[in-house]
Amino acid sequence: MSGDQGTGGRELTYLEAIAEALSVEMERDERVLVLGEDVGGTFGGAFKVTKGLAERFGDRRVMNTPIAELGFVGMANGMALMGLRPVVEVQFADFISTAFDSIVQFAATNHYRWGGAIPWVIRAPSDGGIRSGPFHSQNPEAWFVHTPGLKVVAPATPADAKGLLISAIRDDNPVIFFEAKPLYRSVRGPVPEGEYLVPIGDARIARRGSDVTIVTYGSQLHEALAAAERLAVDGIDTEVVDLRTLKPLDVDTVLDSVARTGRVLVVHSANRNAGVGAEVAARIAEEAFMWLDAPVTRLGGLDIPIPFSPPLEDAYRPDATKIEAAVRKLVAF
Amino acid sequence: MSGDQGTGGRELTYLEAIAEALSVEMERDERVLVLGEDVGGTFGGAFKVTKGLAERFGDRRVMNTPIAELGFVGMANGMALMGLRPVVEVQFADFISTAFDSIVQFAATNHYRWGGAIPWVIRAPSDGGIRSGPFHSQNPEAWFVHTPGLKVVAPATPADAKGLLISAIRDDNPVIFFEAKPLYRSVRGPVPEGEYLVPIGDARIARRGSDVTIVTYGSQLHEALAAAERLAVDGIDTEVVDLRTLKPLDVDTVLDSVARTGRVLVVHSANRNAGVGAEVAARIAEEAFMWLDAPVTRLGGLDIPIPFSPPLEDAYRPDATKIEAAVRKLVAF
Amino acid sequence: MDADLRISLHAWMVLTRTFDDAMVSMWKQGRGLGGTFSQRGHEAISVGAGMALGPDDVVAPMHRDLGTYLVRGMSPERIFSNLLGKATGPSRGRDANLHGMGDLGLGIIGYISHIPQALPTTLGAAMAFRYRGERRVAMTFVGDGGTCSGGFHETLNMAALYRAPFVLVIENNQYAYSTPLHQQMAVSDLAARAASYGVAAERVDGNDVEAVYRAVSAAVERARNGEGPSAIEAVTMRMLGHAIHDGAEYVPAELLEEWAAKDPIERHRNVLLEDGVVDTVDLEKMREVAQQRIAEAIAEAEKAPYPDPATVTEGVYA
Amino acid sequence: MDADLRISLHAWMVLTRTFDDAMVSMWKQGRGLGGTFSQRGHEAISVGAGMALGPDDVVAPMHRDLGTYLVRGMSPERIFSNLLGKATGPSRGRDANLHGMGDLGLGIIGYISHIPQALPTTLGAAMAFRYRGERRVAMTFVGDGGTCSGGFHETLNMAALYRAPFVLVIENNQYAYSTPLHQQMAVSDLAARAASYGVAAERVDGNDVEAVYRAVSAAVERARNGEGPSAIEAVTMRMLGHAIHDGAEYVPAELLEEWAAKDPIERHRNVLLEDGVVDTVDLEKMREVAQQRIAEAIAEAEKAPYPDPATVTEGVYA
Ligand SMILES: Cc1ncc(C[n+]2csc(CCOP(=O)(O)OP(=O)(O)O)c2C)c(N)n1
Ligand SMILES: Cc1ncc(C[n+]2csc(CCOP(=O)(O)OP(=O)(O)O)c2C)c(N)n1
Ligand SMILES: [Mg+2]
Ligand SMILES: [Mg+2]
Repeated sequence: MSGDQGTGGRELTYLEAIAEALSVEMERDERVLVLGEDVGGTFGGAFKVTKGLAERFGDRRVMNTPIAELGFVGMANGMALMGLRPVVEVQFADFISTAFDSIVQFAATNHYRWGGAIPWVIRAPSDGGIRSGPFHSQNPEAWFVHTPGLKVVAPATPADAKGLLISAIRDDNPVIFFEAKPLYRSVRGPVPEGEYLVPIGDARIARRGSDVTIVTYGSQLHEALAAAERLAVDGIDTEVVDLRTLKPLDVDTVLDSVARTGRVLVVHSANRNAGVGAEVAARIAEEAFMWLDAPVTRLGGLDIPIPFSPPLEDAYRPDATKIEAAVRKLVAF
Repeated sequence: MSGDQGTGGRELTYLEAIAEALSVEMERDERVLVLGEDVGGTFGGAFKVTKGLAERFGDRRVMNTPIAELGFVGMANGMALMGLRPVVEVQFADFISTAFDSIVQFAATNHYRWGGAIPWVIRAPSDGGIRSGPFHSQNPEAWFVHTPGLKVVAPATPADAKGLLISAIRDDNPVIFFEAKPLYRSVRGPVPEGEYLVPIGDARIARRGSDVTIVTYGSQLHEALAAAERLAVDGIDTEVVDLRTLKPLDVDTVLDSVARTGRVLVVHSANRNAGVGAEVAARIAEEAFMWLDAPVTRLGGLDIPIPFSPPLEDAYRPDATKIEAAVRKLVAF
Repeated sequence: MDADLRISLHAWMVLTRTFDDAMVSMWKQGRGLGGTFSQRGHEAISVGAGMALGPDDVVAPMHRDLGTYLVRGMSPERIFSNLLGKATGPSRGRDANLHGMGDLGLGIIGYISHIPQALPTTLGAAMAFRYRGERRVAMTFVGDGGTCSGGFHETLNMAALYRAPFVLVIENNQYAYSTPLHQQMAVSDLAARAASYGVAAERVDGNDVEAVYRAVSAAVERARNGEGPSAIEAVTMRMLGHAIHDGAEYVPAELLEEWAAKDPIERHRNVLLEDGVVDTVDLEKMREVAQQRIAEAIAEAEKAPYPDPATVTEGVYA
Repeated sequence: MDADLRISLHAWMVLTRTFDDAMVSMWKQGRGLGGTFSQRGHEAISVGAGMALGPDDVVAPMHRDLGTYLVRGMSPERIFSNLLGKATGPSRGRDANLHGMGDLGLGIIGYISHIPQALPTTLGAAMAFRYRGERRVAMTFVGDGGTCSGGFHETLNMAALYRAPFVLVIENNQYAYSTPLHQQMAVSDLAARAASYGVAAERVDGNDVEAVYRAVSAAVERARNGEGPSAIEAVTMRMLGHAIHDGAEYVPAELLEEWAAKDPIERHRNVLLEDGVVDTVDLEKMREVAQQRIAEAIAEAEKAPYPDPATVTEGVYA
């Protein structure tokens, strides 16, 4: 556990923090380049995260690719093997499945198989709640957490977004960086200037509490914090652990919190069934057994494709209200 | 829970049972066809599971495809939408990742999105222990269990292999059928003749016991049963639950067993981290909390690519010896 | 070409454009839901190709093929309902914009975002027809961008190999999102790209509805007669942004001006007038009918209920 | 062509064949581990192409390119060690047969089963060279079967688009496992397939080592000079089964006979003798040296230790 949320004075949005991390690293290290669909030119990507980079660093370092995820992630594998540090944008996290072999078969296994390091980052705008339907709302992190050889990061705050992206770029391994796109412009916070690093593999206690622990990450951190405020009104003191990194998992921070509260709810936007929360819950169930005063509970999406229509999507997703209800049940156990 | 392991008089190998299911269904239903790399002609597939089918049913119903998993699974999607029932062989389960979009994005979501049913089966020869290295030994079921809209089946015995494959072919949904290739010729058992069906979604108590429950599936069932025999010598009475279907999961059978034994070990060949066992353990931890006398424990592969060399592969995989040790620890808790 | 058919092609284009204009202004007014794709400029392709199919054929239109949905008989209110996430759309609120609008009763396979999933699926439909000895054809569309994806290659290779009754319309509208053709590939002849697999291929003016209709009809005929698959490259221009939020500042203004002068509806209108097939009164009437039809459709779709959240898990499995 | 080079090409082919023969008989005797791929008949391609590279270039050989590993300087004992799962192989017992035999010091990228992953990876290596302005070339191989996969298309399209210093050798050995070429595609000219992307492409006799060497050298030269990517289709025949367990009964005997008469080593031997570059004594010596070398390598590999299971989790991360 580590990581203050900075006191840099100035505040950035989640999106600006990511853009700043890219600039800082491209400025510092000539080996860093950006590639993906529509990331270049004056356009700067579907979410404009890379806007301005091509003007500043040239087309050589900010490359538009054809619609060929398998191919361009594969290309990033080769670039990385030869010592570059490509940062690949998949336009939506939903399209990361199109590059699956290049990630789970090649990049994930290569260093183990023969020692060739693959220091790339894939930036994947994920998550929903913004009426984008089944193919622009996915949270596919579980596939990659299950795959040996990858690292998986999922920041929830602007400071972590910057600090973890810089760490991911400097990491010698393939790192999948899930950006929670509902946070891009809706969340703003203090972000230290310059070379700010948040270590991969460290969870963070986002809120201290003594009655119950919520373990979460990404956009659900904000829902959990909102729920905690409402629960506080009734004297329920909630601790909130922001995992920040999903692989490798900082189990120690989680266990330490559960040892203190004895009650735990694991929450994520991805569907619950065999999601990352299952691993977190299973680790807690095995390693914190003696401390548990109530069953380890989970809240996640339903086991259905993510629906488009507002009443359906709202029924699909966890939110502060559902979290609050689940915590009340847990506390009443 | 259901499913006797048959008393048909005659015994078949696991592979023969699968081949028989294909014959029975192709004979019965003109809509059933087989496609994949090298499945046709006189050759009959890398494992010869489809050998003889082309001679019997013609090239029209047993189609060789080019090396294009994304494309030919996609083609199966269209065939299935138009009312056929393709049974697709991916040459090794490891190559199912190449078809990922056609499975997890198209087939899995289609019925929910607009009502078009996709009644195919993908047959995926999976699992290791036979010195085949990182790309011919994988157990990728967790990816698909996490994906809404699929069904996932993993038989451990010849009777279940036949009965579940027939059920999978008759199911109106996309079903991924994981064949444990180390069992193909090494396991033999009674298999009922003709149209024998084992329902999808029903676990089976493979061994009754009262002290501890092992929940497992696929090749590890045989390791678990071997461990149970050794444990019995010391008076430890082990119940073994064979999940058989991984999605939808038969949680009731598992919970019922745990309620009786109070101790549970979940075992699979796939790597443990965020594997199917995590979901099973998390469900037990949440829903059987009051009955647990010891922590829910798991045994799975290590979080590494599956190594080729015998001492490494043996270190990677669970086996009867490791299961036995884990159960002893669990019972001593 | 038969006068009734020419008029019909025109009327469908007018309805398509009217729908599109109304949709764009709804979204600009904030009455939309999520994103949406304008197909302005693509009317000749989606209508011309769609009309070339027979009633038992199937088609998987892509995200910009509004006209194909309409000519296949999907009502404007159902389509608007889908755009607005209403229970009355073909996806019952489950899928967004022109995705998930499948209706096998109308011979329509629903679209999926992942490029180019529609291609192998449609090939599979064609293979099912071949398998059963039916004289049916399966058609789909792909963008210039989509031709760069691996699934394009796998599909065309297998379509040629199996001589499937498969027709592919390549909509070369010069851009894939912000990326112009020359940043997508070193070649520029997409018909040649298709021909390299052993697929009959031809390039047509994608702003000439009758040319599109003729070329696709010939391809459908070949497919129906067991003469194998075809690809038609229809060259056009995307006249608005990639999707509603996109101002497309990256497209040179001259390029848009050049193509505005080739507007498919305007052009066809002039041809019909010249040939004396219609007069301006007919055309005015046609426009009014379309506007009336679309206004009603919007009203109905806006009134329609959202799906009941209690049904959210329904339909995952068949 | 320089006589030393011609002799060298021959010697490497002889070493490759000697390795292969020894491997096949070891496996038949049950002294192998898991499966293995014979490359019999492919010597002219893997050696001829491998020799065309410079010391700073990189190559990703495929599962049948034993000769390329050898000419790049990977010792036969290391290769045998890999086949036997020993700690002394380049994958340290982690990967099987000719997979995972990467060694960046020798300019070798390790192979992966998944077809055609080597292609985009190698393109990426070429792009890294271009990015840094280095005059280096990246080369890889693909089978006839592999050309049907989507990644082939995506890679060649991008290679041409970016004018990468990338060379692809297409090993058309008529079969992908049990599937003959005509069951894989409707066309048969794989050089034309590559040319359709705007890649310089040429077909050569894959059993003529000097022809392969010349064609690939020219391609490497073009790439090095910034003139963009090339593909060389080398036509040959897989003389044994797909892998060691496969009797290949599905291959017509006449086809094998026809190609046996074109054996690349026999042919080159006759040419060298005719041209007076070597005499039979030289050749006999060459064979003896190779046999000695391989026998030593096998002995060493068989003696080598297995990896320590305590190290099993080492190296997952860099
Ligand atoms: C695999 C995949 N990657 C990325 C996207 C995002 N995307 C949607 S449409 C589009 C551009 C498509 O261009 P083109 O094929 O030319 O069709 P057009 O939109 O021009 O009609 C992109 C990149 C996608 N849908 N699927
Ligand atoms: C994606 C994928 N699917 C299937 C396989 C299994 N497989 C290994 S080699 C092979 C045949 C390859 O044929 P070709 O490309 O012609 O090479 P050759 O073996 O003839 O040298 C197949 C199907 C694989 N390695 N990768
Ligand atoms: Mg386009
Ligand atoms: Mg071949």
